[in-house]
Amino acid sequence: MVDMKDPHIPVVGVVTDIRIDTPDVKTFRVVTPDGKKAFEHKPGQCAMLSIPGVGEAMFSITSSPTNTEFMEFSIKKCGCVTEWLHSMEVGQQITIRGPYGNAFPVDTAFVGKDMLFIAGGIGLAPLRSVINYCRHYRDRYGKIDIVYGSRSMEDLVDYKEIIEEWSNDAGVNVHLTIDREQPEWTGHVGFVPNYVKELGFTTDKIAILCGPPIMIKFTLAGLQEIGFDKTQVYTTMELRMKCGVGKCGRCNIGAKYVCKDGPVFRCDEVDELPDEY
Amino acid sequence: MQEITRDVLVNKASELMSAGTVDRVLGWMRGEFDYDITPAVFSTEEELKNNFVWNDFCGANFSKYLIRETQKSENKVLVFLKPCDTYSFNQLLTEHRFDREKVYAVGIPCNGMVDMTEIKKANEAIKAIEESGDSIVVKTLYDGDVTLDRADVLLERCKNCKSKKHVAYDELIGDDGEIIESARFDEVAKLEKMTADERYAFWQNELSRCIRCNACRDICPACTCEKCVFDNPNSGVENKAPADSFEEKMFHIIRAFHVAGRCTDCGECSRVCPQGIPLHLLNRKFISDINEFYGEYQAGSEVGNRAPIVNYTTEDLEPGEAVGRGGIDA
Amino acid sequence: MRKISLDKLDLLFSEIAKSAKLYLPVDTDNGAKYDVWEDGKKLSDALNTVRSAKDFFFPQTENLMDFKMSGKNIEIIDTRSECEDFVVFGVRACDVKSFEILDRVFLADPVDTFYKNRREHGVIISMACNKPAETCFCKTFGIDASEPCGDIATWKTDDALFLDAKTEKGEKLLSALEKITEAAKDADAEPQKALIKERLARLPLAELETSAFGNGKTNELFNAPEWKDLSESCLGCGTCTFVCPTCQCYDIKDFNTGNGVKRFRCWDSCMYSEFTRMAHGNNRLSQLERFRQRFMHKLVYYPTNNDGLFSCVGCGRCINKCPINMNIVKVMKKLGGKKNG
Amino acid sequence: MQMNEYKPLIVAFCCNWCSYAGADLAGNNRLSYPADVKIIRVPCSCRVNPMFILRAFQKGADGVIICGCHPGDCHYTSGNYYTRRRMALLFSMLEFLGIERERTRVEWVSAAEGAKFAETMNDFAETVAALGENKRLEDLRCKK
Repeated sequence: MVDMKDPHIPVVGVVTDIRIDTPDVKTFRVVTPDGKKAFEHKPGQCAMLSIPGVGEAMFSITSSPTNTEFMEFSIKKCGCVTEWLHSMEVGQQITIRGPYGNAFPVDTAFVGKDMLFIAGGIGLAPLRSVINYCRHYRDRYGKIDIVYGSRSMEDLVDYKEIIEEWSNDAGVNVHLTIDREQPEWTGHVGFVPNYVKELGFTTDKIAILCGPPIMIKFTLAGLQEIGFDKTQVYTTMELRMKCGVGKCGRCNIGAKYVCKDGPVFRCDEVDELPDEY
Repeated sequence: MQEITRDVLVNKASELMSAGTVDRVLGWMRGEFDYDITPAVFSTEEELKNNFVWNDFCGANFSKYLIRETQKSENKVLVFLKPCDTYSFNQLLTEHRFDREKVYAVGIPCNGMVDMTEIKKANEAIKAIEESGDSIVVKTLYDGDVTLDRADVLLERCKNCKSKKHVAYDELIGDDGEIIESARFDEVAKLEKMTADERYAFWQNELSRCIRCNACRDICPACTCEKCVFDNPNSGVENKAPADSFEEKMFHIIRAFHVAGRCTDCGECSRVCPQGIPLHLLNRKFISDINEFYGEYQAGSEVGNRAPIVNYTTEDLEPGEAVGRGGIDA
Repeated sequence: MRKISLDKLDLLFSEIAKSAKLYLPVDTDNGAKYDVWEDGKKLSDALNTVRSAKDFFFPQTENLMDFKMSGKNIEIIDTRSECEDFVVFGVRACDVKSFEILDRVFLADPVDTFYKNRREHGVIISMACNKPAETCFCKTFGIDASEPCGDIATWKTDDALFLDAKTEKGEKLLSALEKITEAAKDADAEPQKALIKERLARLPLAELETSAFGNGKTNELFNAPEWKDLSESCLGCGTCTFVCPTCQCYDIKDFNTGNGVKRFRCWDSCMYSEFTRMAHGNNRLSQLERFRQRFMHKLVYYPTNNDGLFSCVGCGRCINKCPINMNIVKVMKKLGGKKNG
Repeated sequence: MQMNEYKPLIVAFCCNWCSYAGADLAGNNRLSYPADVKIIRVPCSCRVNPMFILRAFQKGADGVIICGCHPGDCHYTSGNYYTRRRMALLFSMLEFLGIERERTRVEWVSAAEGAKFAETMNDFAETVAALGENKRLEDLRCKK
């Protein structure tokens, strides 16, 4: 029995790079002590990071599975674990276990489709792995549109990557927006749900939503207004997860366990769940 | 039988409800059996008529429910208070925990409540329980009827009842009683006379059963913090389970300390403990120490009293003098 | 089937205890509890133990692993060790059923090795309930207290104990006991079974039934107005969850000992206000939501995910222990439509 | 004290305005007291929550002493009076639970009483040493 691997026991990870994205978001690069990726994952899956003595917390893996060298996590400072993570230096060891949850159906339902990614704030983190996966296998998917908004310019996560890489890809359109005017900002100003409606997308796309609940609510309504069906819209709820292995009894919405049946849900599936999110 | 029957209380409640004095009633609701009575809010006379009970198992102290209940509406709520409940009622008022104007308190006399755990210790599979004078007749499913002396199966707090006198009410049903010179500190004194080793062994045995269900805290009318230190993940002591025997002790010492001077000795903590730990002894130790060190004090006897632990005199005894007193082994 | 006369129970226990640690219910001042058998310990006559038998496989706290930290480095120390064999005697039918319910959680992929370790090393000797109590409603969940499962089932009559092996593990143990037990015919235990069956049928809660609950009833029951009244007086303590043989929610916490970190698991309760508190907020803010979660989990969510199996075994502990006497029976009666009314 | 002798770990909560300065004075005057006395500075003796004391025992302390201003001399007028009541009740409770009463103490030490500070610590350390290791309020997980 004791030679079996237990899902609660993590492995050691080393933080090899820390990038400051915004005033409260940092992106951490993690590998095992011998320099490898800790485990393979699929786009949309999560991993449990922990600092012994502080606690464990679940994070979306922001790097794409196609990255064979390391994993990345974009983490916003909002609790004890994240606070600790933000205070660490390169070379610090942490523990990591996973991957947890289902993934976006990038190899099935999404194939051959035009993709519309809509994110707000730190909500870009779970989508980044999908976006980069789609960019890696560019020929499998149609046009890619990315609508991304944040409070201010400084709060746009992965701004450098968006401008330098995503915007330059053929067939990838990036639409950025910030909530309030800023002197040095020349792009769009306004909230994401309105911007999506203004942009007026064709309805033959798959839409993937991630952001604050209020943004999701209004964007979903907006998408439906312009003709999207709920079966075309996906979202992720990894915020609710705790143990990751479907046992601790916290993350369920009705009979669905977010850590096993989710975190990725199609919006029509969400409708069938009781109103508890 | 209780002097006051259920019907008297139901009629009183219906009367106050139809007169518009109150629009709901905090009372005891009938359960599946004779003894599993739940505190409930009754808002119609119909509900009262069907489900209200008043019998030997109405131990629940409603004072704490008033905090939540008075926040729900601008209208008055009727609450039935047994004498011991009125002390908690006053203590909560002293601490400004609810609005007195939103409560209509009816004092009811009490002959002591029966401890179901005590009955079940010797009798399992109980069909019905009937009161007959000073006796309780337990009708069992397989072993016939068993007659018990009512005085033997009272809740501990009722065996050592400290007061039959109501210290707060808007209206009183029946006659008021007197404050009783009870033997409630005898058990504390007995423990004090033991050697330190014996006391340690006693508490080690009792507290080791704790499962940290928090029932003692959650039922306690003195534990009304919006957020308890033991629930706060940032407190460093948010221990959900007794992972070590130290944590059981810490929880119970700190809990008793936090209510010291405010505990009215209502005994609810011991009544609800699923593991039968005599938690009231910890509270009574503090009460008896306070009485001895700083003068007689009964929390809740009057609204507005200043609790001894938030008070001082320049002549107080030194902590070094506090130990080893009154029969404690020297 | 084997049998042994009651006056030789001590012999039976000492024989079992030769090969494995033996636990059995013994009486204490505060009701029956499982204890290690040693010479002189008497089997309790109580219907059931105050705490459930789940502790044997899912203890209230257990250490999962240790960490040693030095500078920026972390060492993970796997503290697991192979569990010693043990035997639990006198487990009632309801508690035996609870193991099946826990199995489906802990042994589901990914397997919880801490649980599995103990589960594999434990032998369960069940015992039929001669005197089921008024708070028993195991029948509601398809459990027959006259035919308990487990590795070995036993029946106690006025003068003898009948033993019947139900699994391979049980057969192995029972055959090791052959020299102190005598052969018996299945029919010999029949009168006792019949007596129990007849008693079970006459229990006050015998008619309680589950048709209003189970797979697919989520949306129907979730917004039922009855939850408000039912949860009104709930204190939000964890008594019901901790005495419940099937409640298995847990928390994982770290404890800094000053010379390392211990990561341990402990029982948690969905009734606690902080239960679902995460960095982003709390999913279930009101006691109504938390109360509903507990009963919906037992009566709807669990069966939905587990082929209709309910995660209540009708042991009645919550009826006995709830500080305010609210319990699953009252919930079922209130929500269960006319049939249970 | 001999080298191989058991040395108790003492936690001393010292008021910033008096005993902490008293400890300083003891140091300046080269008065010796056991090195195993760990001083924790608090703004006032009444800052010491009963939980602090229990947690000190949990993490391995064998004795806990609280030092504050003499009654009447509190920097905040009345803090030490509250300390006096709280600790009287707490110590009595610890004794009630069978925990050796000599393991806890309150002393009033002013900023000028460097000698008293050293003396108090020596005496307390000796008393605790005589009791031996703290077993009754220990947390087994914190033992090496």
